[in-house]
Amino acid sequence: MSLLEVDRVSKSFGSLVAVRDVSLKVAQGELRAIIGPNGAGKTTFFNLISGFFPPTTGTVSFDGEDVTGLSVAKRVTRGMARTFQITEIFPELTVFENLRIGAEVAAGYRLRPWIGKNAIAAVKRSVDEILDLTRLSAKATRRVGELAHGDQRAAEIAMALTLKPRLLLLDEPTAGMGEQETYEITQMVRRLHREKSFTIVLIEHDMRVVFHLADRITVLDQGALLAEGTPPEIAANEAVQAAYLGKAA
Amino acid sequence: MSGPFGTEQLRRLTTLGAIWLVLLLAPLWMPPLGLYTALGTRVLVLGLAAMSLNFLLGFTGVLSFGHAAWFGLGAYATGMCLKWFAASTPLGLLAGMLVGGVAGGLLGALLVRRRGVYFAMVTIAFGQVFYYIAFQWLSVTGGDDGLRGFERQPIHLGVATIDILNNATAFYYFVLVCFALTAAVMGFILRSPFGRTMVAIRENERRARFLGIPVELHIWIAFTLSCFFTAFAGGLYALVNNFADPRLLHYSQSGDFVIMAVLGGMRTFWGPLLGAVVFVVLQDYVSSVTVNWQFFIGLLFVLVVLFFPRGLLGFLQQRRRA
Amino acid sequence: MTQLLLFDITNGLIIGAFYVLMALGLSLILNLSNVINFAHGGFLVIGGYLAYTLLPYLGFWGALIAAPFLTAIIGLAVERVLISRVYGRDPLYSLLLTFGLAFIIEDGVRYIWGAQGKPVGIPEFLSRSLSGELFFITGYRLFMVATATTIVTLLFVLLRYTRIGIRIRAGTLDLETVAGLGVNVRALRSLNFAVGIFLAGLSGVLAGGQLGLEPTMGDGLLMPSFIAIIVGGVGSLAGTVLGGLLIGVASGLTAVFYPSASEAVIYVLMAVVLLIRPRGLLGEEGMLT
Amino acid sequence: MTIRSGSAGIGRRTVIKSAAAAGVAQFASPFVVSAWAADTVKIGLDNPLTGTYAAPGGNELIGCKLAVEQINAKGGILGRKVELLVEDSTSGDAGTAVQKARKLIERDNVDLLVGNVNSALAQAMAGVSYEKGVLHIVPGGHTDPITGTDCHWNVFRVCNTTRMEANSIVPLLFKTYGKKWHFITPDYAFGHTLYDGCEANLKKLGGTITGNELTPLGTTDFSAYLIKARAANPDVLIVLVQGSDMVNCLKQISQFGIDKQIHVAGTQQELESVEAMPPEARVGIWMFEWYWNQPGVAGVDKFVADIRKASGGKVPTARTWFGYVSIHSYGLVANAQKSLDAKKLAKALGDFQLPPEVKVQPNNVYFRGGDHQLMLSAFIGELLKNGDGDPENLFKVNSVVSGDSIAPPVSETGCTLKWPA
Repeated sequence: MSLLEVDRVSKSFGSLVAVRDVSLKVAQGELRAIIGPNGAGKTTFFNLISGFFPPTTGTVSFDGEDVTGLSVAKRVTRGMARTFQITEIFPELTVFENLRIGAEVAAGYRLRPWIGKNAIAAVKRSVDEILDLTRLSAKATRRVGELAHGDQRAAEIAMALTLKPRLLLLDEPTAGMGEQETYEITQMVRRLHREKSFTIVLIEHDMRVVFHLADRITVLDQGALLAEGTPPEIAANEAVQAAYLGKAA
Repeated sequence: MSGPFGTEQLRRLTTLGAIWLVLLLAPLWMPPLGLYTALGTRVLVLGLAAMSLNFLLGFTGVLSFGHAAWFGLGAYATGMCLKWFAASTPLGLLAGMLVGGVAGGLLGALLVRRRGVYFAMVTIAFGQVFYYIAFQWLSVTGGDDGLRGFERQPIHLGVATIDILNNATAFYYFVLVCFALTAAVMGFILRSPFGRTMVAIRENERRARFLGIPVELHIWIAFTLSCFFTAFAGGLYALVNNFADPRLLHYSQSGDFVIMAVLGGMRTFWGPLLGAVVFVVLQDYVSSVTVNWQFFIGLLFVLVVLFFPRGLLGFLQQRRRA
Repeated sequence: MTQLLLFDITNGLIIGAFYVLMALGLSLILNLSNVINFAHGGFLVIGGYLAYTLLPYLGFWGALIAAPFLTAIIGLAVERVLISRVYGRDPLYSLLLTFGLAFIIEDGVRYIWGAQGKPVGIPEFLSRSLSGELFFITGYRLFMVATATTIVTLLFVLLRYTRIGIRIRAGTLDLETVAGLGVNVRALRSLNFAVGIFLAGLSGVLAGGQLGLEPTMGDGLLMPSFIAIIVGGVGSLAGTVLGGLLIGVASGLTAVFYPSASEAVIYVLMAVVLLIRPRGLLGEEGMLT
Repeated sequence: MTIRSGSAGIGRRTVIKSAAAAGVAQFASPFVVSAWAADTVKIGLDNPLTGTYAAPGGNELIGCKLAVEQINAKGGILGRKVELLVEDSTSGDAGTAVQKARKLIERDNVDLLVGNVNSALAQAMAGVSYEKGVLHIVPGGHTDPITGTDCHWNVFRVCNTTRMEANSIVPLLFKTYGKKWHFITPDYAFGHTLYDGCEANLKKLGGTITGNELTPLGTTDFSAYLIKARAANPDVLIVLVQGSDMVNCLKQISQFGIDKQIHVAGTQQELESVEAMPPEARVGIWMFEWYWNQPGVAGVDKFVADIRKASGGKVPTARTWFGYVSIHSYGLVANAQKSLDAKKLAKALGDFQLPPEVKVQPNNVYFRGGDHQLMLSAFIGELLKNGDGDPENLFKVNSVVSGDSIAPPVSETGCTLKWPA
C-alpha cells in the first residue's frame, strides 16, 4: 500500500484554478519526480501536500490516515518534511544550530525549558550524523547566512532530515545551482534514496537530474495531471513532448 | 547568537563577571559621579522591564507596543495586595506578577495570529484599555491621583530582618537580587530547546513552521512569559515609589521600554539593561539641565533609529564580527 | 428622554466627523507606507498653532486654507528627510521614529508658542447656535461636519478616478507590483504622506476653533483616530470613516449614560469588534498581517 | 547638574549651554556635589514644567526665582547664598516626581523641598519628604488631605483647600444666581472634594442639585455633558473643571449660548485659563486665590513690576504668588530662628504671619499651626470679556474674603500632626 495518497485535489484562488483534480500515489521507498512547464501548478500541488494551505476539494492521506485537515506541525510529526524553491533557513544561526532545532523538535523537546546531559548528547549525535550524511560537518560552526548558495540548499535539506521524515518533499533542490553544485546535490539525493531508502517526492526542472534519479515521474500541465509513468514511458509520451515543445515554441 | 550565547566561553564569562561586579558595587561608585542610589534602583527595575519586553521583541521577533499595560498591572496588583490583603513584600510581588502575567496571557491568545504593524497597533490599543481602567475606576485604583497608602515591608529572613523601606542601599540590593533571579530564569529559558524555537521563529517563521513548530502556540507562550517578567518588574516599580499611577500603563511608557531595548541592542541579552542605563540616566540628567528635555529624548529616538538600529551592543558585535 | 437620546446621537456623529478627518490622514499613511504615524497628533497641533499665528494677517478663512498647506509642507520635509529612510524596514523603526518626532514637535511647539493655552477666534456668525432647541448644533460644528464630508468625498473621488489615486490604492494592496509597473513609489509615498499631514493640519485648525490650543492637545486626539482605524479595519478608508463615526457616537452616548467609562468605551468597542471580526468591520483578509 | 538660578537669576532656557558644561565638570570631578553642600542654602523645586500643568508650573517657578533673588540681594539666609535647584516633575508621572524628590534630598541634600502643582504628585512627594524629615512646602496642589487627613509635621501648603474655595463663594453665588444648581466636575480627587464642599454649603443654604456631570480629566468635547446639563434646566451651571478642560468647557458653553439661558459660574478660576479663552467665553462670578490688580494695597505694585521684569511683561498670577510666598516664608523663619533645622522651622512656621511685602493683599495671611494650611484670602469677582486698562486685567474684584473666615476649623480637617521625638 502507498505511503502518500493524494485523491483528486483542486485549489482555486478566486477565479483562477491553480490545481485541478490531481491524484497521486507514492509507494514506500519510491522516488517520485514531478515535472511540468512553468505555471503548471507544481509548487501549489506541493503546498497542498505539505499543508501550506488546504485544498479547495479533494483529500490528502499519509500512511493511510487522512491528513487533509491537519496543520503543518501535525503533518511534520506524522513524518512529512519539505524544502522550498527559495531557500528557507535561519541565516543568523550556525549550521549546527539550524539542525539542532529540527533535531530537538523531532525528539519532542520543543516545549522543554531544559533537557538533560544525555538528551543533549543524543541530539548532538543525530545532528552530527546528518551533517556527515550531507557533507556539511566541516562547515558546522559557520553562520548559514554566510555559506554558498549550494551549501545553503544542502543545509535546508539537512534540516528536513533532522525531522527523521518518512516522506521528503524537495521543491527544486537544484534551483539556481551551477554544474558542480547540481551534481553534488543530485548525488546526495541519490544517496538518501538508495542508501537511507527515504521516500522522496521532488519537483525538478533539470531533466538530466530527473531522469537520473526518479523511479516514476508525474507530469503536470496547467494545473492538471498530464501523464505519469517510468522515465522511459514519459520520455516516449507525445502529450508531454507537445506540452514542453508547445511551451518552447 | 550573542550576549550570554556568545561562542567563546571566556569572553562570555568575563563580560558576565564585569556586569555583575558593576551592579554589585553600584552604591559605591554612583554617588561620587553625582548619581544616587535611588536612580540605580530605578534603572535596574526599568532595565528588567526592557529585558522582559526584549525576551519577546529580540528573541521571538514579535513587537509588542503595549507592554506598559502588564508593567502597570503588576505595579497596581502589588500595591493593592500590600494595601488591602497582606503587609508582605514577597506576597505583593507574587500577586503583581500573577495578575499582570495572567492578563497578558489571556489577551495574548487573541493576538498571536497578528503580525508586524498590526500586532503593534492592537497591543497599543489593548494596553490603553487598562490605562483607562486605571485612570477612571477611582474607587479601586485612585484614578489620576494614583494608588497610594502602601509601603514596601521589611524582609524577614528567619535570622535577620532587612529594612528595605528606609535604607536605600538595602533596597537596592533587594532589587538587585530580584533582578538577578529573573534574569537567570530568562537566560535559562533562552538556552533551552524552547528558547531555541523562539529564535527559530524570529529568524524564519515559515521554516520554523515546517520544522513542525506550532508557531502561534510558541509565540503565545513567549508573549505570556514576557508578560510575567514585565509584571514582576512592575511590582518592583510599585515598591520603588510606594505608589502606582495610571501613567505606568500608558503607551508612551511602552515606547520607553522599546527604545531602551533597541538602544541597547535588541538581539543581545544584556542590551536592554544598557539601554535602560543610558536612557534613564540621560533623561534624569537632561531634564535637570533644560526644560526642553523632551526635545532631546525625541532626538535620541530619531538618532537611534537612523544610526544605531542594532543598538549599542549590536554595533559592537558587528565590529567584532567584521 | 428619546429626544435627549436623539440629540446625543447627532452630537456623537458631529464628534465622529472630526475623528474621521484625523483618522483618514493616519489611515492613508498607514495603508501605503505601512507606517503608524505617532506624530500625527503633533502635526495637528502644528496646524492649529500656525492658524493661530496667521489669523491676525489672513483672517479665519485665510488661516483655514494656509495653515494646513504649511503643515503639509513641513510634513513633506519630515517625510523626505527622516521617515522615508525607514520605509521597508521592520515597522518597529517607523514606530520609534514617529514616536520620537511626537516628543520633538510637542516640545518645539511649547518652545515657540509657550505652555500657556491660546484661543483661536472664529467668525461671529459661525459661533451661534442653530436654534435654542438645537443649541448644541452651532454654525461652527456644522461647518466642521461639512468640511469633513467634503474632504471624504473628495478623497474617495480622487482615489477612484484619478491616476495618482488609483496608483495609491493599488500600492496599498501590492506595492511591489505597482513598483514593477514603473510607478515612482517614493514620490507616490511622499505625496500620500503630504496629503495625510494636510488632513492633520486641517483637523488642527478646526479643533482650534472648538478647543483651546495647547501643546499637549495632540495625544488626546491621536488615540481615538487610531482606534477608529482598527475598528473600521486596517487598509480600508471606508472602514476608517465608519469607525470614526462609530466611536464618536459611542463616546458621546457613554458620556451621558455612564460618564466614568466615556474614555474607556472606545477601547471596549474595539475589543468587541476585534473579537467578532479580527480584521475590523471592513478590513479585508490578508491585509497587513 | 541642576539649574541654580538663585546664584545669577539666569533664565531657564539660556542656561542650557553653561549648565551642560558644568554638568560635564560635575561628572568629571567627584567633589563638586559635596562641595556645594557647605556654602549655600539649597531649595529644591520639583514641579511640572512640561505637559498639561506646564503653564502654572512655569509661573510658580518665576515666583520662586524672584523670591530667591530678593533674599540673596538682602544677604541670603543665615548669611549664606540661596540656590534654587529646579527639577521637572512632569505633569502626571508620579514615578518621575518621586525620583526627582529623592534626587534633590538624597544627592543634593536640599534644606527645603517645594512642589507640586499636581496634588497627586504633591502627596507622593510628601511621602518622601516626610520619610526623610525634610521641610516641604506645597505651593499649588489643592486636594484637602495634604493639610487634612494626610497632613505631616513637615508639610505646609500655600494654596487653598477645595473646601475653602467652596466656602468662599457658594453663598454669594446662591444669593445672586438662584438655588437650582448643576455641576460639571472633574472626575478625580480634587474635583470630588471640591464638589462635596459646594454640595455641603448648598444644602446648608437650602439649595437643590439637578445633577453632577463627572468629566474625565483631559476631556476635550463637553457637548454631551452640556446637553444633559441644559436638559436638567438649572438656575446655575457650576464649572469645577480646571486648566485646559475649563477653557474647552467655557468655550463650548459660550458657543452653545448656554450662558445666555443659564447663569454660568464656578469656584476657583485662574488667570492662566482666562487668558487662554476667547473673550466671549469669559463669563460669570469666580474666585481667584490672588489677583494682581489691587489699587492702593501695600507692596502690590512693586511685586507686579518685579514680576513683569522677570517674565517679559506678563503680570503675576496666583501661581506666581504661590511660588513667591513659598520661598519667602522659608527665608523669613530661617533667618528669624537663625537655624535650618527642619523641626525647629516647622514649629516656627506654624502661625507665622506673612509681612505686607510678601502677602501683598489686605487681610492677614498666616500658616495655621494646627494643620499647616496657609490662611490666604479669596478674591471674589466677575470675569471681564476684555482687558480693562491692561490686556491682562480680566477680572473685576468685588470682595476680598479673609482666609480664616472661610477655612473650616482644624478639628474638621481631620489633621493631627505627629511630631518626631
